[in-house]
Amino acid sequence: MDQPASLAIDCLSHGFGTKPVLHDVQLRILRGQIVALVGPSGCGKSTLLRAIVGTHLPRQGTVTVFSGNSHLTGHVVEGPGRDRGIVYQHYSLFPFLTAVENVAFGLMLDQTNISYRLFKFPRWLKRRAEHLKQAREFLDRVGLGSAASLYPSEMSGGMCQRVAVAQALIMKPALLLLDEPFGALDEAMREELQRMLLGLYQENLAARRKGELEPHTMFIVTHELNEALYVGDRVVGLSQYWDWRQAGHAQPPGATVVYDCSAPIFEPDDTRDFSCFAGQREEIRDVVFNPDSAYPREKHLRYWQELEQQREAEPAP
Amino acid sequence: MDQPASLAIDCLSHGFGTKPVLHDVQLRILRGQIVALVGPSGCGKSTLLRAIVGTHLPRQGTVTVFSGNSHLTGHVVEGPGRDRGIVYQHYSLFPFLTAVENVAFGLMLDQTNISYRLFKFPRWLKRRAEHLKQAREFLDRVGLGSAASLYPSEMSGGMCQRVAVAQALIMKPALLLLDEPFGALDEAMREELQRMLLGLYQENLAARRKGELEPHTMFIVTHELNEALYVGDRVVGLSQYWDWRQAGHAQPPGATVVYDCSAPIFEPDDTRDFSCFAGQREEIRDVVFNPDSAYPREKHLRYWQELEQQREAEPAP
Amino acid sequence: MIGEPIARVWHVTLGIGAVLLLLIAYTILSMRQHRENPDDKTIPSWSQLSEGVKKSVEVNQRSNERWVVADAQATSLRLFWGVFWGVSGSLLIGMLMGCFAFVEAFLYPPLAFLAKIPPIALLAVFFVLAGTGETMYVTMIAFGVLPTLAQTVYLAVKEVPAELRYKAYTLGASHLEIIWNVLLRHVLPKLIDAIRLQIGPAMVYLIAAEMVVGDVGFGYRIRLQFKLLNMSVVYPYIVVLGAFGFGIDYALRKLQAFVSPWYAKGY
Amino acid sequence: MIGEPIARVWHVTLGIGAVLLLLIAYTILSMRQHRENPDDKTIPSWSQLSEGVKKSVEVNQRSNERWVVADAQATSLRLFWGVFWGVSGSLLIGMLMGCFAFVEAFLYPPLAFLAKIPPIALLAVFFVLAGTGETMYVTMIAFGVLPTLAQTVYLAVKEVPAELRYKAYTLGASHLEIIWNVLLRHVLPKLIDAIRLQIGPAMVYLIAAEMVVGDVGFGYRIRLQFKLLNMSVVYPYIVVLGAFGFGIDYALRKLQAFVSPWYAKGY
Amino acid sequence: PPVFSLAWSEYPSWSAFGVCHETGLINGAAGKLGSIEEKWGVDIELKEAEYDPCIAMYGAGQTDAVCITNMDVLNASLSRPGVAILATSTSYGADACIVSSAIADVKDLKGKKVRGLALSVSEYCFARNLQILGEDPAEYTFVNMDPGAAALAMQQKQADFDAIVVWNPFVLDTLNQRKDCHVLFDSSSIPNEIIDMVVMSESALQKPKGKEFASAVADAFYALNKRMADATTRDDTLIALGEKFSNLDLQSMRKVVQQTKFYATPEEATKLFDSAELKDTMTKVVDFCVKMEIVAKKPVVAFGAGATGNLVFDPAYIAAAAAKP
Ligand SMILES: Nc1ncnc2c1ncn2[C@@H]1O[C@H](COP(=O)(O)OP(=O)(O)OP(=O)(O)O)[C@@H](O)[C@H]1O
Ligand SMILES: Nc1ncnc2c1ncn2[C@@H]1O[C@H](COP(=O)(O)OP(=O)(O)OP(=O)(O)O)[C@@H](O)[C@H]1O
Ligand SMILES: [Mg+2]
Ligand SMILES: [Mg+2]
Repeated sequence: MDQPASLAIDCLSHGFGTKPVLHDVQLRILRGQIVALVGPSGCGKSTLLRAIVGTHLPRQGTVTVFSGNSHLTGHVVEGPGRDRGIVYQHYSLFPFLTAVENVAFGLMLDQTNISYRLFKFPRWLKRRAEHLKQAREFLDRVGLGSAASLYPSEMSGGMCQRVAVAQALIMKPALLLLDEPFGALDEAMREELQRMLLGLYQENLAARRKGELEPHTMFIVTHELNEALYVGDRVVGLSQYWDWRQAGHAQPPGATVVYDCSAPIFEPDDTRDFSCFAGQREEIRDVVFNPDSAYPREKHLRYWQELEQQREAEPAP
Repeated sequence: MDQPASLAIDCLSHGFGTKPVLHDVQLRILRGQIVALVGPSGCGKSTLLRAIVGTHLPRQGTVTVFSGNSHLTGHVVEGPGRDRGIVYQHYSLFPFLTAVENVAFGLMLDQTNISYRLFKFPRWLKRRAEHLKQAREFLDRVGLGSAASLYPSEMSGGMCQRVAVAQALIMKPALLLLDEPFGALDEAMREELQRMLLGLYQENLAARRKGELEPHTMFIVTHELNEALYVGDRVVGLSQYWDWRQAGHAQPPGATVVYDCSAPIFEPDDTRDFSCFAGQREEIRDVVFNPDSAYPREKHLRYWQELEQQREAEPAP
Repeated sequence: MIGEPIARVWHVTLGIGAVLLLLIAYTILSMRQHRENPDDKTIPSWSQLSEGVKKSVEVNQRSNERWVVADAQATSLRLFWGVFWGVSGSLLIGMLMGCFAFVEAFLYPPLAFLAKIPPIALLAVFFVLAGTGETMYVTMIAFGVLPTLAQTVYLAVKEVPAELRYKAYTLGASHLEIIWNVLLRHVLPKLIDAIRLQIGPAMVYLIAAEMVVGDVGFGYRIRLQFKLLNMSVVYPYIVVLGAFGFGIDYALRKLQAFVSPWYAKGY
Repeated sequence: MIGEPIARVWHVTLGIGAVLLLLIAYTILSMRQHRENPDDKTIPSWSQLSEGVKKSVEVNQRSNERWVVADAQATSLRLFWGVFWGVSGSLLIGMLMGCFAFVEAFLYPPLAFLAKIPPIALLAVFFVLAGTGETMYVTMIAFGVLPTLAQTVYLAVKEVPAELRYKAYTLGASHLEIIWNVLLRHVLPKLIDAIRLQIGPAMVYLIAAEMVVGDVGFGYRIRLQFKLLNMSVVYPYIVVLGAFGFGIDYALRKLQAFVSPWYAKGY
Repeated sequence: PPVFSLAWSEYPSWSAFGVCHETGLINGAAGKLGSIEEKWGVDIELKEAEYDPCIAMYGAGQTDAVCITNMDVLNASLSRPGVAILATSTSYGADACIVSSAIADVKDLKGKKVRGLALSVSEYCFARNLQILGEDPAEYTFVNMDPGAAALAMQQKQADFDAIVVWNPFVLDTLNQRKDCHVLFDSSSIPNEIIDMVVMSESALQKPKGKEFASAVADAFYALNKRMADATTRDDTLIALGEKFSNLDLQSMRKVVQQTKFYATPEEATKLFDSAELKDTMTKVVDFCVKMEIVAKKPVVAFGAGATGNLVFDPAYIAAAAAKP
């Protein structure tokens, strides 16, 4: 079974002023993957994500998103749009809406417009009730059924982030982007939310087994290696530390993808034993985070070979 | 060598409204110790600390602090005072003073008064220069010599906390209290500050070897067990979960000390291998944090016995 | 220790005590003044004051109205419409400025300058340019409160984190929905806060205008009675004005809690 | 997309454009008015305006003064002393209220009420109580700005985290040092912010009072020239007033940056 | 019917229009008619304001007619030529210089501040009286202050307050409150020089029904004067006049009306308009205004029907009112 692509980033470069930030980034994400993006602080992870959301368009190169359900069609990103969901670290919710209203907000914006809501008020009310019901189901899925009528200011940071995930999930985006979504939370809360994401990945696997399209594709920026390896099924490393002199640049040209490998897959109830990926962690530290690392940038991009090997190993269905 | 006491808490009880929080807390801290206080969230750790600082006086019982340098004399706490330093989690610095001014602030308040500063201005200027010099030395000790002229809003949370520690240390308090001092910081920053505290403990050991009075006595509230065991040479557990029915109470009487044991001692450069205290961690989890735990409260107070044994094992100097 | 709280009962007692003390001080002042000059009207005695109050609330034979009722009606209507148009205008302008950088660049300099001119000095301009009918009061209040309110709205829009706008776009919002469903919701409570602060100035313009033109309204009555040195009417009117301000403030706070419950919860 | 920024050069161009547009609109308005009535003085032509400006800045033969200089001097002195005493008083009262709960309980109710009365209505009371000399201006401004400023100081003191007070005590501070070295330092920049906001109202009281009892000062001149319908003097005076307000605001911002550099750094 | 507006401020002979409204002779609201309005087929809109804004309103064209003195109208008439359609009263003691007991003679005023509204009839009255007494006004200091505030300050015996020039009711009020004060001189020495009148703009007069409006105003004024002459309504009308004007009792109001001498009949007013004395007065007033820089240039004052100028005294409308009972 060939997984269709969900995102394609081609030759993307970006910078602020005269300072280059991203250099010739190439990345392809397949439907159903949970890709974790790691990199040194300030290397441009958020910038890359913003380019995908479409709020800060790249200087060069394109971002193509493939959406639609049965036949995925691609379109080049030119601004933020309905097909990509985003969960930020802060500002995760609209402060003037309760939890359930926050989750239902997207349904409202997407399915109705202002004139409908104003001039077909009775019909809108009915529709609204459906939306809220659906939103409540999603809240239940992230374990917040009882907090439906709380405002963001009345919830803890962890609750807010969970609501934000529900808010994004309900829209069934072709691609869900998360920018350090759990960065501001404490350890226990992080663990819980990480397990939640693993649960979504299990839904993907279940769908794949049934031969359906996977419902969730995610791209997660994180600065915690453990989190990346635990949650992601693939880890991508973005770094400004690579052998750019070799590549013919006189000045550092900016960060690019220097690491791309699959990561171990956990189930939500597995014990969180991080020792199993100690080796990979050290490798990433060395390749991505070490300022003195000077590997050619292709050297650790092993993901597609790994995928080949894995497919060969798997028996045909 | 008999260590003199630095703090004695006797039969201390406290509550808010009709809700009891602390019940009959007994605790004695010796000069030169770094005692970590752990306990479930909301059990009253901060309340206990406030009682020691003197900002929230207990309903019953007394807090006695022993200060002075060669002959320690005790006095009952009736309000915040010069002999106890405090480092809070937030609000750690005076926002209107630069780092070095923050550190020198205590010297100014303690050694001079307003009329001196106003009416003996030239003399005060000289004195001020000395203070700032001393403060700069302390900033160097916490590794912030280069940040001396930054305002708190210009520093990261970790830098602020380090300045706050310097600000407290410069006063050479008989007892330094820290209320979740690193709670808001990220992992790397935490580690660094923990190592800094271990460095202070080494100063204590050096002083003891020379037969001098130990310069630093600390009482650290934390909610991280690893931190408590790593930084503290003794761990005290405060908990509302204990066998109070056995003790004749009809209602839960509040939290009390249910755990008191020594902890392994690390040097700043030791590798942070937490596996060595996995057993103790599990024990604390069970005794202090488990809502169903119903041990008599004396059961896990082993510190004084341990101290005895240790002394017996040690050869007389 | 500094900052130590005291019991609630003390709070109430001392508050009442303060008011009582003020009243007693006034009484003494008035008595002293009357000992010097029994006909004094500048610091009226309590009996004079009650005369004044009676005069204000009883039906006046000549005009067949209760002064205070007629004045309150006229003043509050003027205030309402003035503030209404001022708020509408500032909402429009502030929103446009917050949303579109070129409108901002265009309107900010004149607004900033206008906001700095003491409106009382503009009275003259308004007489000359806007006539002296009811529309003058309304225009004056509207123009008086507009610069500050528009700036508030504009800043409030600017304060909305860009991330929230972006997110709304990813949820399928149109430009208009961003304005209506995101920005406006954000701005509303702050606008109400700003209106609360602007009620004071609005009253000042209105009272000042009523003092020089007009034949009904709080300002008119205070000016007239002051000219007649009937301080026994002026003082009660001032108290009524204070209560009026309090009432509006209270109503606006309630309104805010109603339209933006999230705001009160310490966002 | 909503909220998209534009280039700096556009900002400047549009800002200048707005001012130019205003001037052009004025010119057209004035020309139309003068076509109807060549002697019109309500919307003076540019030549009339320059006449007016000349009149204001040249030495006046009758009084042997330059109007605008004499007026600016008088008004700014009155403003300065009024604000000075108002600030001093409010600092004292606000500090006491913030530090001592019983003072707070005692003074809060009267202050809250006073803050709600449109000060212009109190003009009458001030004439009666403070006479009509220079002291009246000062008292009026001082009392006018006091309630709001005192409330600001009080709230600013309350906002200081208790932890900082506690910590200062553990560092050996006396009660007085807490007030002087901790609370005051905290309050200062907020007080300056509040003063910036109160300059407007203070100007309003002052101008209003000068209109009634002054024989020099901006308010006096504007009223007199308004009565003579010399709008060619009134308009330039209003622009000067705006510039005056701007200048004071700018000076206060500089002062704030100087005495509380930490505040500007985004505390 | 077409609407014409008349701006008035509280003053005995001008409050007459307010009383006309109260008694139903005219209805001051636009769109409503009183009996006199119906008679002339015009709609009179009354605009009440302080005196200063009345002047400005007229000068800015915000009102068609205004109650104003012969002195204050000069400046406004430069930009808006007007016709004096009605003389209502003259100050005959209503403007007075009140001094404390420290001052016995005019010469004592030298070096002291005399307070009153600058560039107004108060200052005119002051200067004219000094002239009559053979003094040079340049040697005296006249300081601006609102007459209400000045009277109040005087009554409170504020320091450095020895002399004020104010008009009624402040004159009577101050004298009532401070028995130790006395009048040094007043406007009775210059009768028919300070004239309270109604001026209508030239352009408004040319509008359809403009002349009827002018006549209606005069008619209403005389109708009210009849009520004052009638013994049965006299006191009530006086009280009504005083209502807004002052707190003075009936007795004092009688005195006020005496000091503010009404031109109660058309004959009296016509006589004034036709007199040579008026021309002389206006020359004095214009000269005063020029000297005080109240006017930028000399306004042309003309007399009689059909004359042209910045200010025309035209008795035609008084006559028209008298002719149509
Ligand atoms: N608006 C901006 N203007 C100028 N430079 C910027 C801007 N935003 C980001 N940068 C710079 O671009 C680089 C990449 O920033 P970015 O936020 O993408 O890094 P990051 O990898 O997300 O870092 P972090 O892990 O700290 O979030 C940084 O060096 C930053 O200083
Ligand atoms: N000012 C107060 N008024 C009423 N109850 C309070 C007050 N302060 C604390 N409490 C209650 O007292 C109990 C103990 O609070 P305390 O802050 O000491 O707990 P803690 O152990 O420090 O918790 P945490 O780990 O969350 O900081 C809690 O149940 C809290 O709800
Ligand atoms: Mg980032
Ligand atoms: Mg705590």
